[in-house]
Amino acid sequence: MNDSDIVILGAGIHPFGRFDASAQDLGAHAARAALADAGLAWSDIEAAYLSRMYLPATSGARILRRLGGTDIPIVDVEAACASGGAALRQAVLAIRSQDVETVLVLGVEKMPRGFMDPSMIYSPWQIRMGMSMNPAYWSMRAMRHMHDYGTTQSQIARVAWKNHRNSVHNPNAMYRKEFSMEEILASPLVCDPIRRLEICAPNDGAAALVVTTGRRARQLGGNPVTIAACIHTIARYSADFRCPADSMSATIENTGPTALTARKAYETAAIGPDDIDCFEVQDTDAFCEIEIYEEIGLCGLGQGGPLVEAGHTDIGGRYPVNMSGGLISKGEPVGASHLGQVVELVGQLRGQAGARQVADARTAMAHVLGAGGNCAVTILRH
Amino acid sequence: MNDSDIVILGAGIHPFGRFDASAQDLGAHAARAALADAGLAWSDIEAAYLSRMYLPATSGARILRRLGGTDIPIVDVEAACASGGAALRQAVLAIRSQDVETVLVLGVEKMPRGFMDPSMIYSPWQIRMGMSMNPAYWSMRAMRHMHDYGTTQSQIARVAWKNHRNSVHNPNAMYRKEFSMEEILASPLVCDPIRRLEICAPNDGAAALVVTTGRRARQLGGNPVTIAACIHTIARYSADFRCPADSMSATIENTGPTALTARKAYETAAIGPDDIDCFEVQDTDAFCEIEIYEEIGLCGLGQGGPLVEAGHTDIGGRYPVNMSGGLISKGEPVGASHLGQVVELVGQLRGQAGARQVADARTAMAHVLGAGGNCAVTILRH
Amino acid sequence: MQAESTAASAVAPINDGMVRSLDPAHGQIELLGSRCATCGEVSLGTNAVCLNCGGDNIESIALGSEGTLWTFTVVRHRPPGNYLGPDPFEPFGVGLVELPSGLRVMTPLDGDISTFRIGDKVRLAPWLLREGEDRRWLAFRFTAAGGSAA
Amino acid sequence: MQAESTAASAVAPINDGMVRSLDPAHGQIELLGSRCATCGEVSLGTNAVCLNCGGDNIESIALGSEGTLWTFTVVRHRPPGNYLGPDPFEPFGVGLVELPSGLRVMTPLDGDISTFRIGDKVRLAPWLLREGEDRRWLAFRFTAAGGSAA
Ligand SMILES: [Zn+2]
Ligand SMILES: [Zn+2]
Repeated sequence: MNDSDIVILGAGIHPFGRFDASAQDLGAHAARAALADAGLAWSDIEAAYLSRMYLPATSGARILRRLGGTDIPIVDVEAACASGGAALRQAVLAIRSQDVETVLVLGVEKMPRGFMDPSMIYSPWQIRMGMSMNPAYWSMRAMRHMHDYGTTQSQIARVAWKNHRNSVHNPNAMYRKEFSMEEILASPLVCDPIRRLEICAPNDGAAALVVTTGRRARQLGGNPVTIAACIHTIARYSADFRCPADSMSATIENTGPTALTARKAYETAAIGPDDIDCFEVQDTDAFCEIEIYEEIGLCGLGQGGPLVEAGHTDIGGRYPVNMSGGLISKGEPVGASHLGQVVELVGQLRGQAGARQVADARTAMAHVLGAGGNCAVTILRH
Repeated sequence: MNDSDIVILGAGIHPFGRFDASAQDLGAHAARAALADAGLAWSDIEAAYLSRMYLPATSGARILRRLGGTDIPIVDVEAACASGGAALRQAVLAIRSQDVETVLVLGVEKMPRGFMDPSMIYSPWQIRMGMSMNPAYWSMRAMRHMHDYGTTQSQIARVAWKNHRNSVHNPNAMYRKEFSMEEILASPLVCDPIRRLEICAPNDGAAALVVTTGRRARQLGGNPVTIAACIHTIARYSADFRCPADSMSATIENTGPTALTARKAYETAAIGPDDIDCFEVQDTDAFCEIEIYEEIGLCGLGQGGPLVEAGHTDIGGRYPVNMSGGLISKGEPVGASHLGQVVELVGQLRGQAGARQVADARTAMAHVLGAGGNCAVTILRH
Repeated sequence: MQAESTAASAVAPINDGMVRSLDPAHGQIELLGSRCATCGEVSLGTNAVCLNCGGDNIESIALGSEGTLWTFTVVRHRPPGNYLGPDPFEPFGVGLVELPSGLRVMTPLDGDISTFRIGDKVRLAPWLLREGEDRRWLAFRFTAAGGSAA
Repeated sequence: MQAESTAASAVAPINDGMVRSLDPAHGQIELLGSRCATCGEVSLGTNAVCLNCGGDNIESIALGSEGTLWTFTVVRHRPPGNYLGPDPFEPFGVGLVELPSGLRVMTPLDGDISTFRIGDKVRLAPWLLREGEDRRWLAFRFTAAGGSAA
């Protein structure tokens, strides 16, 4: 089913980074920014969803209390790294059902420093045996890809180089610092072959969207961006060996979650990868972005390394990816991550992205992928 | 908008109590029971929602993995004690939007023993000052009601007596033991005037519903129950002083969350309290049930005590309430609580409730209420 | 945060912007609140926005120290978590106290648990809490002022 | 649960129904798995249902002890949480080992971290882990068997 009558009328963000501010502060800031961008008041909102993974129960109501009294339904939604996609999708479904017309979707996270608490996703026996390092799972994918296709450490570092360089121009990003290829390749290994400067930074941040119908947006004016597709799936059996997998079939290899979700999103939007002008994708680690190129159809299997090496995914390239700096350089406050991607893309499609603007961007894709193979893909059109 | 074309085709439950079984065991049991009741296979399900408050991230996908591989969207949903209502509502909206036609809604919880971890909902200063006892907030409501309307400790105990007695006939309840009025009134005070045998028991359990369109149910046969309304709201400003409130306006008193949500549900279903044959409501404590009688319109303000005392809310009475035993005697595994109420009511409406059957029950209401004034009301019709 | 930044002997308010000492010995305190210039509603603590209307034209006020007991209960079991009251535990009162500034405040109650009545006049009092060796908090509670408004 | 119920000197399997000792000294172990009679898929551990098709006609099998390294990495930092490996931490290998029974298993790798190669033949080995004073766990890892299948 086509989502094309549903639009984003307002987008707001609190920068991603490390802050003393509370989750309430971050979330209220982003929510107010989105409402202001939409030209609407809090009292115009008929329902709200909070995307979060680490925040405690009923955080949505507690954060949005800052905007003033209300009696609308406020629901917390979680689907690992795809939480933002799941929350945005609930808003789309609620509007399409004609239950409500204008919805706030908010993503907020304040993450503990360092590696995530493994008991959130791993079993006790995996933790005892040392199998609770997320980067180990990412790295094993990289090692196999290097073995099968000759992907190089330099190509992987090229992804991190690009994303760190892009974030310099993004006031909402955490690092905003360019690193040389030499610096990246000299940064310490976390899990071979993935290095410190090549993995995503868990941090704090918030992003918010005001979602409504095209009809209402036309009444109100403003600068709406159409949601052409918003798809959420979990990985099929034996389609993915991301954490916390303890094993995988050697006889069945199903389509991976990114390829599957992107395919459904392309079908929904009735377009293909060549129709898309810019992308924000889940660079949990620099290798992962290479694999995603292949799975969303920017190149053939095994061709992701050469694609980035040739500069095709730079801002001036054929397929610009992670103009914001991506998770590697903008950071990954999990609950806010996908919505932050969408805020970046709304800016790109409106031509408001400043020094990181992709010329003539009309169509854009946001992609997230995480624990349990939770994957979400949103396609926007302007 | 009327939800009347959306039906519950299958209902399943894992008994509420204390079990060695894992959340996966409990949840898979309830989900399989709901599918069997609907006469459907796991592969017929197009989307799933998990209602949970205490379980960790991505529990929905991890529990439902037990039913076999899938790539459907599985989303965890949380809205405190109203989580089950929020999850059921997402299913209704998803179906009404025509994105999917058949959805599994699952509620599962495995709760820590004793009082809940206060940091989930209270601020550190409230905890340091001893303001982190949920029953204290419930009890303060009771004290004021006793002061204003002359409600008695005996009337409050009568609620607990009724609910414990009802659960004797419910194989899904925890206590299943009748207590005399004397035993209840002799049980230790937790917070005056509320006693040990008058408060809900946090425990373990799971409940599941297969929700689909009336159209599909007619094709399939079976014994569908119509969802006439499913409403979720949070409390308005100064409408409620439930935990973790630190203060309340003395000048504004807005309509409370139960009265507000019930009113919206009555409007949606186009009926009133006198059209409803039986009720399952949030007896977090025995007094709370008395207050709910008044707020959902079973009697006038201050008349809740006499209503229960006269036996009008017994199974044979004019307004049977908590035939299952309620939270007091069936227990409250938070994420499973509202869906467990709905499972009970589906059984009542189908005439399958055995010794606790309400005669000729055609219409039923389920109600939950918790932290932040999160409230959900579902009305069913058969 | 405030505790970290004070010397071991200093006393930090239990929550930023909620309670203030009026003398060096902490014998007298003031509860702080906020009033919304848009809708007039009063809230507990120093809030940047109004919880009623969301307005941000807020003035800080003192909430007053005399009130009446609107409702109460007695907590008979040790509250869960990091409760800093008497150890071993003693049952204590908790109440919702109505202040003339237009707010009802949740608060611990000092005094004999058998004597509380709705309508009692109560007065704000400092409550010093010790946490571990180094932390001392300035908290608040209300205590019987004599008389009843009921 | 199993650790609670054994004497202090006994060794409990790291996870119920996943690993079994083949001799009293725990010098040889077996990895346990399940095969679905409906779809034929094999899974790690004793599962009541098939993760592929959801079928419950399951037979228990031993997964075999010789395999090839399908991919691997080296963990360079101490894993978070209750890791029971060497203290102080030493970098160690983690791999996905393909067994002839049709399953690839995530596993720690014993041996020199500079020597692992995709395609290496590896063999199951017991790994005894101590937790505190009283608990001992029978875990597993794979170790170089010599030779390469690649
Ligand atoms: Zn105001
Ligand atoms: Zn099978």
